[in-house]
Amino acid sequence: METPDQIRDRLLSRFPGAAVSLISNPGPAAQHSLLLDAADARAIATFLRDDPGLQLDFCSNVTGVDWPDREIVETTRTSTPDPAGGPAKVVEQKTKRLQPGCLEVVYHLYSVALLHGPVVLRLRTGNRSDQVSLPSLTPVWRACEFQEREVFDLFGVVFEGHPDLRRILMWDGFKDHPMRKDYVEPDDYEWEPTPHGDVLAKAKRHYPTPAPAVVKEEPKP
Amino acid sequence: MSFSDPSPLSAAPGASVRAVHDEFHGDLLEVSMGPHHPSTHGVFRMMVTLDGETVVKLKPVFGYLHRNHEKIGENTSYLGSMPYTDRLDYLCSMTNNWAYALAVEKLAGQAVPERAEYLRVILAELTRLLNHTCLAGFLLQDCGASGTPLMYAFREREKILDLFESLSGSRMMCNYQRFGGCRVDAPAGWLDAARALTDGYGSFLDEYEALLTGNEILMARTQGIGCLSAKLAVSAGVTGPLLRAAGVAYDLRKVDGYGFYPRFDFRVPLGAHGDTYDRYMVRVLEMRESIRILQQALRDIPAGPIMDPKAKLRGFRPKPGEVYSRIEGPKGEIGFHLISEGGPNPYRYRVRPPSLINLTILEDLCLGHSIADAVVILGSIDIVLGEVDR
Amino acid sequence: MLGSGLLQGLAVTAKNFVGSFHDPKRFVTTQYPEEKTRLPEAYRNFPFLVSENAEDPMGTLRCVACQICEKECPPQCIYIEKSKDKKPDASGKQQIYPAVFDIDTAVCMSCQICVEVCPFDAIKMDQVFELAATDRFTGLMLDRHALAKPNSYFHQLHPTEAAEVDDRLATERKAAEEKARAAAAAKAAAAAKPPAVPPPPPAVVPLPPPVPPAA
Amino acid sequence: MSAAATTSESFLERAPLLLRDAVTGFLPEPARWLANSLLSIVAVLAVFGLLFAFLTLAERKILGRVQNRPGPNRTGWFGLLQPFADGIKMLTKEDIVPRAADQLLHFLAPVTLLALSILTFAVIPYGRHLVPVELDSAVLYFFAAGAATELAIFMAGWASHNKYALLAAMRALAQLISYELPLLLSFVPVVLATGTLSTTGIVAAQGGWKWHLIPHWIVFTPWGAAGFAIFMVSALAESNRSPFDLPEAESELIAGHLTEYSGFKYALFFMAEYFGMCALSGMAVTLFLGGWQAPLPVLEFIPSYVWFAGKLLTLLLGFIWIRATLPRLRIDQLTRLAWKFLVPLALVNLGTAAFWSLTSAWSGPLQLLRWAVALVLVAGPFLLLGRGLTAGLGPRTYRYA
Repeated sequence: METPDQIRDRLLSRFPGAAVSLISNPGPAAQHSLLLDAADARAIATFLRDDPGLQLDFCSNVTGVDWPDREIVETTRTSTPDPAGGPAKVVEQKTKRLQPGCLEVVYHLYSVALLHGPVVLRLRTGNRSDQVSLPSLTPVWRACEFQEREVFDLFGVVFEGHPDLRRILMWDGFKDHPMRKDYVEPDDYEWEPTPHGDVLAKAKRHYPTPAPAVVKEEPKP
Repeated sequence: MSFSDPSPLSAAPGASVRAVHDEFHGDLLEVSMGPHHPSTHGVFRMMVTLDGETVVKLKPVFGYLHRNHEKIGENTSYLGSMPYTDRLDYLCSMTNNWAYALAVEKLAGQAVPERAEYLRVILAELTRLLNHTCLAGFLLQDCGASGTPLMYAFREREKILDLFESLSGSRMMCNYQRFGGCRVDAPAGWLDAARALTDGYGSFLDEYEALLTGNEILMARTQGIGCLSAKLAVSAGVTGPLLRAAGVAYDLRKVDGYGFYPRFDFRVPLGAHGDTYDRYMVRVLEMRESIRILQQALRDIPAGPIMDPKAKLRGFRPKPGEVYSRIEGPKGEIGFHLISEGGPNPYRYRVRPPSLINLTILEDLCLGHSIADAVVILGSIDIVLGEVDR
Repeated sequence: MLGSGLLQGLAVTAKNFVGSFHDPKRFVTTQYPEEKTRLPEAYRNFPFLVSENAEDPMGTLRCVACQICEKECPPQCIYIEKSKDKKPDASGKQQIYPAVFDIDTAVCMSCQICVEVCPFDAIKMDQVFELAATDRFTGLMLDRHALAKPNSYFHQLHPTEAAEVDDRLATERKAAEEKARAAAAAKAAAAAKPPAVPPPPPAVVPLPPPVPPAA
Repeated sequence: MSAAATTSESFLERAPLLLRDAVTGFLPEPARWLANSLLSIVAVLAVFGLLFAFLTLAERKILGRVQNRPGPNRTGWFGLLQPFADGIKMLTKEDIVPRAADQLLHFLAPVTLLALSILTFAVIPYGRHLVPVELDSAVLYFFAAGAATELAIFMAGWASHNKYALLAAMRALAQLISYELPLLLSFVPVVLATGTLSTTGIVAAQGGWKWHLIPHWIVFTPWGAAGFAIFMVSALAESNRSPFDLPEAESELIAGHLTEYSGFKYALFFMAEYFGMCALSGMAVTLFLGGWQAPLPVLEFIPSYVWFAGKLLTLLLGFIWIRATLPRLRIDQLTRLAWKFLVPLALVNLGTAAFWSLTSAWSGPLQLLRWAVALVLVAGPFLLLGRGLTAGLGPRTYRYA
């Protein structure tokens, strides 16, 4: 099978305007992935599926990853040589940078026809609040149908072009997206009074006084 | 003249609602089957629209058993997720364990000793026997047999569970595999017990097949029902016996060759029609191949350590990286997608649940068939709600 | 021919019907409350705390309240409070002990991870499965008094594992004692003081009957 | 019950009549008739009530043994008190009627069903002198009463106001009406051969032995055997037993028309199902298996009602055995089996029976020809129609990757 590098190069030559970049995976598995831009994602996916050299006809896994905003502290060291010939003076300068967060959808593709894989595709949303839509790849691979619904349900990525985008695991009236890193559990569950302090405190709030008849769902602040 | 007429409706998605709606065709009946229905295999629910008894629309609804397994996994250490994987597909905890252990081993670049690999193969194939036996029992129960095939299946399953219990301490929630090996070695006499079970399993299968395979009622109920085309199966990400029943030769034991599977001689049975009968028969034939693998593995298993000496139980922190790893579970491809940021917990912990993804094609299979067939088709897909809902 | 498969099936069920009267391979039922199957040695259910001495379980708990199991427990069913003071453990060393050690068996999922991570072999898996309580909030919460079981009980449940553990602990203790003795001797040599008396070995206790942990 | 017991018969044979006379003998003649009738009713209800109770137990025990487990064995010795425990449980359970249900019909359905199925017991000759009501057209009466039970099942399904129950009601109607036909057609040859519609007459016509060895039971003729098979398959369907238990198909329709029934009404349905099964088996014994006749002359010393009970129980065990083995058919396959297989077969069988009775005078080599023709007439259509029924079905071979 072609390496992700080669695939990227071929994609860039086939789709000249598209932004395809390679995201390397530092781990021992070395499953490097291709980051696609949302605009060309479906065309590229269709190409990957139909290309005779790749024939990635089987989309095994679709999942989301939440990357919240991160403050990255970068330390730059500047050493100024001491003119007197002593040890160089090292000045550490810390710069703080806010890396904007995003929601990422990862597709793991394999080829049943040619028995190779995986090719990992990634799509990223603009941010985590209002630009959360991505093109759905369900028209390309039926396998994405339930999994994209799940990503929509648990992460809040809106897939455009999905035939039936509804919540799948949580109930329809549910408001939040539980797999996001900043998700706060609503305090309306039946807590088992385990001996742990905070859980116990919560349990004591709920027991032995009976729970209110109508439990209001608390939206995420 | 045959028992099974071709379906009057096209099974294309979207063409699910009947076009004719006049005085000769009365109202459609919408039935909510489940979540407390005897044959939805747990708390599964199907919103079925019926024209008479013919299914014209079917929407699966699930999530009644949802506990956000993935979130729990992200808040627990790598090791702490292992017992939770038992509870995904609670019939096949050993293969779930293996899939997860394999993913973490790939993430951390760990090796596994030879004896542990053999034990894993043995346990995975025992799990496959267990799962397929149970499935055949459940399927016949869905067909309306009064529990007899199910009881025979459970009688045999019990023997495998006893093996699991004496090895891992628990019958179903085994929590046996560890990153870099297995938790404990097989106790004295365990391998002999496993051999005895393996040798006796073939005769059980013979009797089971005598009861069922030639049964005209079973054939009438399953042949030509719920045909799945190879193209749709691949596109919909259907894996496991369903995919092979549709005629696609895709078995991860052969394709990925994980574990020590390349060392064993076994065949992959393929169906030609992709109907419910093929799904049943492919599983039966797979069981016979599993017996062959087991015989080879139990013959060749070497002595030696079962745990990589470099493996760390406490303070296990894989280096940053990402992995997607999959194995051929009894229900299909069970995969784990892990992202490590170097911490004690995975940053992202994702399970690829074969049961859930195999359900994608449920509506396509059921359209145009009667409600009784829908139940049987669901049974032949083989879902476990612990895995579907996670 | 139509019906041959059905007749074959009927023959199989007839065979099983007859077989269930004489063939123990077919008729596998155990009449549970009267008969009990033998539990395999590996069987696990809920954890218990190992104490060296049945006479004084609280004084000879192996647990030193290191809280590793509390941290590693996946469903978080263990709750430990360290003691403020120290008590001599079985080998006479001054140790912190658990002032509170609770396990909520309603939450525990019998995964055995606490046993695996414990560096002191202080927590092991019990085999008592007939646990029932009328109140899940109190009856299933086991405190350290209910959890403490003597080492001899552990020997009864898991003889192989217990023998291994005892060997390991004995060598570890011996090494520790020798180290202490050497240190003490060195100290004595330095300060010309009499060496400290080595602590007595743990008393061998007779095997008590297993007690169900539920109060 | 007929009064003509001759003193030449054994004491046991006359015992039921003697018992009756001992109870009602002192009454004046008109009252005695009434008392005798009431006594018959009580006797039938008591016997079949107990039979129902122990049949449920036997069914569970046999199913258990077939499935390699002991079955109920906790209540009383070998679980013998289980049916009574179940009865008490059913009686003490809350009777839940859905708010949307048709209250009256919901209540009437089990009562009607039970009443109609009890009515069928009236004309079955249980022994030489034991037939509650002598009717000239007893067979017709039997099937009329039996057919009316369908109404009650539909009533239950409709009145429950439940989608599953409604589907079950429709299924029940389709199934029962389909199977009335082969059921009726299968006994017409019997009437043709015996020339009577009276059950006692039919049993009497099957008396005697050929060469003192082979009884003159109808089942021992080619058309009789075929008719018996058709009758039993239809009886399985008529009594909603597996593999034809579609109306209450547990895996599809939860409990079908019984979904919204609980407590004693549910028990009544069960009772009616078992009564129906007993009555149809009893009628099969009467029509095809020689009724209360002993199979061999030397066995005649055993009272006739014991023979009847033995044959009845054998058939009931067959019902249970089949239930333990077979999966369920689908509704379209079920009706297809009736209309395209059983009905043509029964019609051909009618012709075979006609041929048989026309050639009753044949002897010698002609007798062999008679058997050959009859066997061909029975087996030929069975094979042909059976092949059509299973067209496209069959074991498959599989390839390996």
